[in-house]
Amino acid sequence: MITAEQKPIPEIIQYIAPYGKILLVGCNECVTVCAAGGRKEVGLLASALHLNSMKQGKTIDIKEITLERQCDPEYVEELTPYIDGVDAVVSMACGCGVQTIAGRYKKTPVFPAVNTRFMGASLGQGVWAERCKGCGDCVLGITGGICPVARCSKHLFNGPCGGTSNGQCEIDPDVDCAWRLIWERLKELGMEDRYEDLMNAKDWRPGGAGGPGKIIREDLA
Amino acid sequence: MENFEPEIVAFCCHYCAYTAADMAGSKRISYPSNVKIIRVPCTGKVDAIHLMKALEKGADGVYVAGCLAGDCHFKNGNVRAEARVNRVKKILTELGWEPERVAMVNMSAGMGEYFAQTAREFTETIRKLGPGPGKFAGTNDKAAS
Amino acid sequence: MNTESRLEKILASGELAVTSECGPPRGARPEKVREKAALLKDHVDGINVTDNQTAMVRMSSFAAGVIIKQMGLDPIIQMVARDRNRLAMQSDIIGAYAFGINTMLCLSGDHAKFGDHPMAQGVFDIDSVQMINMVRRMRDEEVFQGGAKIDGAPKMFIGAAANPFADPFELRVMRLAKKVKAGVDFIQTQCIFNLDKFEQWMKGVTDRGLDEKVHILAGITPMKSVGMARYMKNKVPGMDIPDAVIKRLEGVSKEQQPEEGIKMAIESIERIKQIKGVHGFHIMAIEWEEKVPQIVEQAGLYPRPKV
Amino acid sequence: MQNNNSSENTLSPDRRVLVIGGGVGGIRAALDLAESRRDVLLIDKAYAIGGLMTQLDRTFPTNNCDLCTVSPYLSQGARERHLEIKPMTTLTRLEGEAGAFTATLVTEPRYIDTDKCTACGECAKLFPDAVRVTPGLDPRAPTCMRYPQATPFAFSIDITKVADMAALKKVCRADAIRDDDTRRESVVDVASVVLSVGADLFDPAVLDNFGGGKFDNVVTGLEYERIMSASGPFQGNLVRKSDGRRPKKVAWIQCVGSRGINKGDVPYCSGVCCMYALKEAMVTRERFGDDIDTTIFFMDMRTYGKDYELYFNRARDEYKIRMIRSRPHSVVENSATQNLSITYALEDKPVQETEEFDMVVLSTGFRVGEDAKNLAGVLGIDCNQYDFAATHPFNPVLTSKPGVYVCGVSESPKDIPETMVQASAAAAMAVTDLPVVPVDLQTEDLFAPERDVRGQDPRIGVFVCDCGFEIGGIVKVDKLLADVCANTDVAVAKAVGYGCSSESMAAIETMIQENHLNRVVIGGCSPRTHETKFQDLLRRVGLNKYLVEIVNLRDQTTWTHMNEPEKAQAKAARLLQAGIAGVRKNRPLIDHTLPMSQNALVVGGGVTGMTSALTLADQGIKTYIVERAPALGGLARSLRKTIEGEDVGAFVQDLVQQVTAHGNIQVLTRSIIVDHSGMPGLFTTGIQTGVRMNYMQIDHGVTILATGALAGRPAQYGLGTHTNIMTQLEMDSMLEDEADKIQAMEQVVMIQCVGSREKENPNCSRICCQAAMKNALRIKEISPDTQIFVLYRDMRTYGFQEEYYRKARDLGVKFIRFSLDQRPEVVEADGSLSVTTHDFILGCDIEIAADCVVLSTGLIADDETTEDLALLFHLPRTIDHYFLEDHVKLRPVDMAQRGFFLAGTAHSPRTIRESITQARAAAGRAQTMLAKKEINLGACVAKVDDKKCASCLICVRACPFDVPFINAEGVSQIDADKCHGCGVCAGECPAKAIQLLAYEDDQILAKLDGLFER
Amino acid sequence: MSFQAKLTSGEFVVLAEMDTPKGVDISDLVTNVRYLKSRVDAVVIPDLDNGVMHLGALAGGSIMRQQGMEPLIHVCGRDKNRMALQGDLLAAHVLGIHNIMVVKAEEMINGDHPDAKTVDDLDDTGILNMIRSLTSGTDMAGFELRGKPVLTPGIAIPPIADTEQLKVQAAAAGEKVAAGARYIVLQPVFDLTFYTQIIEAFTSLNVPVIPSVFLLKNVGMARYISINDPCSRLSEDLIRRIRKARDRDTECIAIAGEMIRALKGISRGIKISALGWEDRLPAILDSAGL
Repeated sequence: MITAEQKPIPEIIQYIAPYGKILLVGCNECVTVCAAGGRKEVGLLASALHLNSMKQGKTIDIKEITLERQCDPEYVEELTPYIDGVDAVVSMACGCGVQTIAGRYKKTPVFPAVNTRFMGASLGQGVWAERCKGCGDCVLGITGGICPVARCSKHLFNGPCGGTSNGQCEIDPDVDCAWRLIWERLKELGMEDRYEDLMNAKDWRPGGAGGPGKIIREDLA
Repeated sequence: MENFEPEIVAFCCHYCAYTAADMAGSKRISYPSNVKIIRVPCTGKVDAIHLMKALEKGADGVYVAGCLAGDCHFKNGNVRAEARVNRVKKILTELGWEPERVAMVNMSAGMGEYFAQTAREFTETIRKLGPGPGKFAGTNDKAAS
Repeated sequence: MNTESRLEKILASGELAVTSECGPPRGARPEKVREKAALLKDHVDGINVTDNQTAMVRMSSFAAGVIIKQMGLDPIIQMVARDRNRLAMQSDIIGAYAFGINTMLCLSGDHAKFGDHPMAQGVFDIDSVQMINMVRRMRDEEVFQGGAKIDGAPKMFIGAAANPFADPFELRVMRLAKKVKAGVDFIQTQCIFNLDKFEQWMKGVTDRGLDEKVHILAGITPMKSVGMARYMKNKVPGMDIPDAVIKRLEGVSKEQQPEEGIKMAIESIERIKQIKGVHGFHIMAIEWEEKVPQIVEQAGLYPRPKV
Repeated sequence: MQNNNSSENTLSPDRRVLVIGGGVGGIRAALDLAESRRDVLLIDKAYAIGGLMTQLDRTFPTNNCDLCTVSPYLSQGARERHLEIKPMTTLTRLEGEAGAFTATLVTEPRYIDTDKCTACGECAKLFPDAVRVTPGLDPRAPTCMRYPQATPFAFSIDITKVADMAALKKVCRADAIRDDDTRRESVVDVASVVLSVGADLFDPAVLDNFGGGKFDNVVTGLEYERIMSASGPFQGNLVRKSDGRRPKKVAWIQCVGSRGINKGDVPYCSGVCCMYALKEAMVTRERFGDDIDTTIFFMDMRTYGKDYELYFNRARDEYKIRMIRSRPHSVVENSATQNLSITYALEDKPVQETEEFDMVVLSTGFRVGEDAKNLAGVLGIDCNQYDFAATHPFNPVLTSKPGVYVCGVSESPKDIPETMVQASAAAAMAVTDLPVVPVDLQTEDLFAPERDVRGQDPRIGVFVCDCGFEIGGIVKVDKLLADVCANTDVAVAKAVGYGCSSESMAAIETMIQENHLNRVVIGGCSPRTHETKFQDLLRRVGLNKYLVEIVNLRDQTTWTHMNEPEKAQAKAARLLQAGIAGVRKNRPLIDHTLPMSQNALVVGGGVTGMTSALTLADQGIKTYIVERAPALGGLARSLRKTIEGEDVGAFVQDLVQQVTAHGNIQVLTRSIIVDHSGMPGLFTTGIQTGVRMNYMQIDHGVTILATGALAGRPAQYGLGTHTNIMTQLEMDSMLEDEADKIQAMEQVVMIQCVGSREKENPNCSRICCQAAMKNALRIKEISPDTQIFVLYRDMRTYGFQEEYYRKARDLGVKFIRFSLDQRPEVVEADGSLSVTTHDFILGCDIEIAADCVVLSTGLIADDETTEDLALLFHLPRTIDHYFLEDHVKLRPVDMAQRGFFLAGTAHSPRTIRESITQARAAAGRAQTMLAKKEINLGACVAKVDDKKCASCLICVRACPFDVPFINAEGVSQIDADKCHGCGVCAGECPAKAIQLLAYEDDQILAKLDGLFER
Repeated sequence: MSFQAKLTSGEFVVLAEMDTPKGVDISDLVTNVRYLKSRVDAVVIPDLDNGVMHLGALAGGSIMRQQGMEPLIHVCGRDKNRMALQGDLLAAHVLGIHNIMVVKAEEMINGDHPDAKTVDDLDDTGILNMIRSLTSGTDMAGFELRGKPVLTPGIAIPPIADTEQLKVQAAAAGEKVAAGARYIVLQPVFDLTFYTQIIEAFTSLNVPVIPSVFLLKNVGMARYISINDPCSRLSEDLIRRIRKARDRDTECIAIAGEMIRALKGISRGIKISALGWEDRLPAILDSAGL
């Protein structure tokens, strides 16, 4: 899942300062699940923006709507009836959603209200952790199901650096050393010998180094 | 603003704080009439939006009153409520409003006197802070609701 | 003999090698490099030039290396995976080699979080093992990492670091083996304070016969004070400082602590000399370069052999 | 005395229980029976039920207004299908035997048809000829109603006061007056009888020294209550009868007519007067001014009930009520000022004092009246020497006649909580004469089919109670109503007087129907107490019960802002507006139900637990007793004799045998409760049982807590350091087993209140005074020459126990009072003991040599156990670690957590006899719950909107009860049966896909809108 | 590695006890055991433990096998004569149950069928001898078996209060070891001071010694054990510790965990009894660092 965090409200306020009528758009997918931009957050942000405008003694007109998914043009189409009546759109979806709206409604400025963070998994209520960098060439098959790209602070492919202490990463004692985890897992799986295989320098193209990625499924497209 | 009388909303859980408020009544313990109670089954029901909306609609201060720590009728609703109150405090700070305008208090059903005391203290806090967001809305025109 | 490296020659001769370190200045001050290098001049076989050590911006190791080389000394330039992608690395390597620099050390590098640019993006295009492999192939196969032929291959004597003390301990020998497999020629270890553990590690190394394939230089750091010892114990990742070290420093007055620290460093060297597989010492006197000659002398490693 | 074994009677299924007396005790018994789906006939000689309690102003220890707490019970009584009420009716003959009595009843003419009377009050307005119904004070018309919420809700006519019947008939528009009404006799079949006629209050006019009935400003306690009462003759204004001025100095004289030996006195203690005098004094200062000087003249302060000592301390320390330990000699009136001089002697002063007061209140106690004596004759039951019903030594609700049970003051003097307990116990016993399985198992009361209001525009009715002066006296109800009319959808806005009275309820029903209202707002007291009542009202008129909002105008507005009427007015208006805004959004909801487990769990296998279990098991309820000891019996096993001389050991053994042999009882000794889950009616409790702690779980619908208390053993007065310093419990054994040792004793010193009424344990242990008297008398019996000294703080031999106190004094037992700042000291020198104490009368310290020092150590709560169970079951406790009942007065054995009941010394210290009563009561209350057969879970449950759900799992993780799950459709599902209704999921759902029914977001936001509408 | 293999190799073994249901609803049993997979070496299934009628151990052990767990079942002489016992043991082998613990059963009078007849055809040593006979290929009557069962018996030692009893029990255990017992399970431990002596005494018999750890559930239970089981030596401090804890449930688990950690150094394994709260076994294992 894509995770996101709400932007500092002052930043959002700054974006919309010139406008009086705002369309505030949530997304019922990833950002709902990570509690950053679902219906509830839309309501809270709307309320916060109202409170802010009150401070200025102004009125702001906010229309709240939450789409099933902001990254699909068909869902984004649902905004059409409202778009002409607003001065600006504030999107609470990930960057994909913001761009889908911006691409569809050219005349209306679109502002992001969340910072898209990473692809993560949920560790429990209210806790998400980065698990995938979308590098386009998955090595999990040989690293015991633990990703050195996403979970090692230095993306090391050939074992832990010298900074590991007590099994934790040098950057933060709360961060597990990915290579410690990989090693433990390999041992559990009886695949210790895998460790000494040299992993060659990575081809970063599929993950974005080769320019903006695109997938075309010819059987579907 | 002279003679400012704050408007205060208290979300009280049915099992503890609302009963404590009734208890204050049956003991005839007075507290400021500024405080108006909205009853909820558990403070865990109180959404951050409710607090924000109360301020938006005209409250100068809002507080959530739940059971004592560890005594929640529903195990931990009061803990969740407190976390939400803190979230709203953070939002208010970001907006430049005083975070003291929202608060979480805890009490048992028998603490009528404490209910009244809390109501008095909170009212005083808000009185010192002055009018809340809702009071500014009217300066130009009516806020969207 | 693969390279022209003085270090390689010393090691090949079977003598214990001695290297030390010179942190380049944080500014365009070539005289600082020269001052530091001059201190080490006669007492070491190679001078490590660190690469933005602790993720703080310093004069590039390549440039400082050139200055040292111009002094007629032997720089060992360090290169970290943090700041350069494979293109930049390779161009710097051939550049350095063009200036006569023939010994280098491949490192992952401290995370940017610790330095003065914590907001910087860590490159980490390839890791240290991959870097070793790249440099070895540049030298031996005369190809760039991408596969293209090099016209004038850099003949680098390739070093790397090893930390015998970091977790998981059992991986530490294996990781060395991996570097060996990638083609490393010599290893400088992390500062050694826990000698028991170092011996344990070396036993693992010799058991696998790795000492036959790689030269291990033991890392030695003199403690300047008990404060430094405590700081290293608590703040520096991957460091293993036994309580006994701190206790011993606490046992003497503040004034005597530097001397005691040097004494301890010398004792360590004496003990490590006995360990099978150790082929030299890498003395890291952090911002205390002036004491290196004293240590080298008192440890009986002076004078340095001529090769 | 009868022995109660139920089953042998010839039970007839259509018989019912006859309850005689409609006071709180009778009402409680009748309601318990009706709730257990047994048919009941409640008769009362008065024209409305309610008894004494309805005349009280406020009751201790909560100092609440009584009428409003009791009235819901009364009108609930009026609507129970199983309950018939016959006022103005007496029993004239009882024939047959238990299970098959034939009762002859006589009903006096009321001259008003209760079916027709609308209680409009026209007749009373036009014929206000004063008569005095309540002694001395209450001006009443020939047609009258006793109090505003009377049941049945109709007037009655005193025919002797009527001069012109035709004129009277004319004013009645309902044509309800029947001048031809006559005395009617009826015969009914009843299976059992509960006697609850109470007792009269002593009339002090027969005494010549206190001026009762002679001086205007000398009143009885009850008269004083009437003066203070809002429905009393002075509309709640405290004034002197002589001049209508507010008194500045009021004195109470205790024990008037009780604990006496003079003409007109009775020897027993009336048990309630100390508390009511304290209450009246406190209310006086609270309501009518701190500057009113209040003084109580007493002999012993008998605050022996649960937490009553704390109440007494509050009266003395916080309310600064002056306490004078003296029985005044006389009261003399100053003819000019009508002020009163009281002459009294102080303990430590040789001369008499005289002091003048504005008003004197005589604390008069109970006296059995002639009617009650006659009734005992009709019933054929034995009475004791004071004409109270004689009862079984171990079961105070059993009379000498099988099938006839007694409760309340008819049995002995007692206060409301004790009466309530006994009433429930009597009801539980009365059931044993009926068939075990009730014939009528129809599950729910029938209500009109619900009107479908969906899609209709709101038509709101706003009804505001004035609650006497409680609301109407502070805010202007008219103004409130005028304000709400600004809402266009408010179709009706009316003041309804006492909203919870039958009259008002009927009026509201009519208005709802006539105006086609589809939503209702009630402005009155707290929804906590009255929501159900008004929800039922809606159901009666065919509206879904969730279409009503109760606005708390009293408890949270007029009571708290009584000194700021304008602010109260403004707040009331806002709250009403919020209620109106909220009710617009209310939707019809359906309650969820589950079948109820018919098993009971009794925790504790002492006398209390066993008695509860037997009572339940006899009614076919499978009952588990969980006892941690290896054997049943509890603390009673260490007790030998009761004060009445009964053999406790034999009694306990018999009880254990009955329990062990009972087919419906499963005894689990050596068992510890370790976990608990479920809901009222469907609990599952985990138990470790047996020496090896085997784990098992049992399912049960109700739980009775009978875990008892511990015998106190504080390390005071050298207890534990010397064999001759012992507790009363040890003395009790010694008296049985080592009588020779007693004979060798020359002097015995008993010290009272050891470890009780002290800072660490502030309450009175209640049992120790009688225990001391019991043992003192037994010592005297064995060894008449042994000198006994009892060092006491107050002798609390309440009720008939006073007799033993008197006997002890007669036998020469010496009583020496001590106070906490001058406590006795036990000194040991060369192995012999002596006790030093201050003698207030002599004014010096005295030393008493003692062969034996007996300490009255009382009971202390089993803190560890009650704490463990309180955590497990989520139950409240008192500060001194006893369990806390739901309502000290009205629900003394029910716990706040539904399905839990409390009995015995886990509640508070009490004697075996009292514990047994409570055990029966708890079992009876448990039966009323089990009678329902299904659990109503209410409608307040979380509901998921599938379309909005993002399946994020937040609800799954947040729910404190693990109810939500992602179903096969891939969305969150919350089963209504399992949902506890806290709303945590709704508060967290990031997609706003979950709503908590009855508290939906739009309802809450609407209320906020209402609060801030301008 | 199997439980027996671990035991012989000297690795620390972890046993968890699981009660079979009183009834035939095995859903809890199956659910709870799933959380223990790869965390314990064997699951102990008592047989009509505490004199309380339950689903039999043979079936319980067989269910464990189905769930991929190694079973260890109790055998006692209270309820069955030598015929039934031998038949059951052959059945055990066939069902894949090879670990047997010979226990002295709780007296019937303390159970839920106090009226039942006590059999006691064989005592503990008798059963051990019988097992030896069966595993060597003959039944007690001397008939040769068609196929020898593989059964490894251990014994459970009754609670010991003092050094006197310790001597007696150790001697008795010595005989049983001689009769073929291959490991020893000890009473629950709540206090290590005397318990260490107990462990030492039995360790001298040269078979692995496995102490038991009970999960206390609340103050009431701790108090009960402290009063009624003097062998427990459950201290007032421990009770106070539970009472003072903010979260008593967690504290009780922590106590069990600490006890296990402490025993790791001095014993060859551990048997954990959650006494009906088997769903908390994983938490105990977590707390113990296992």
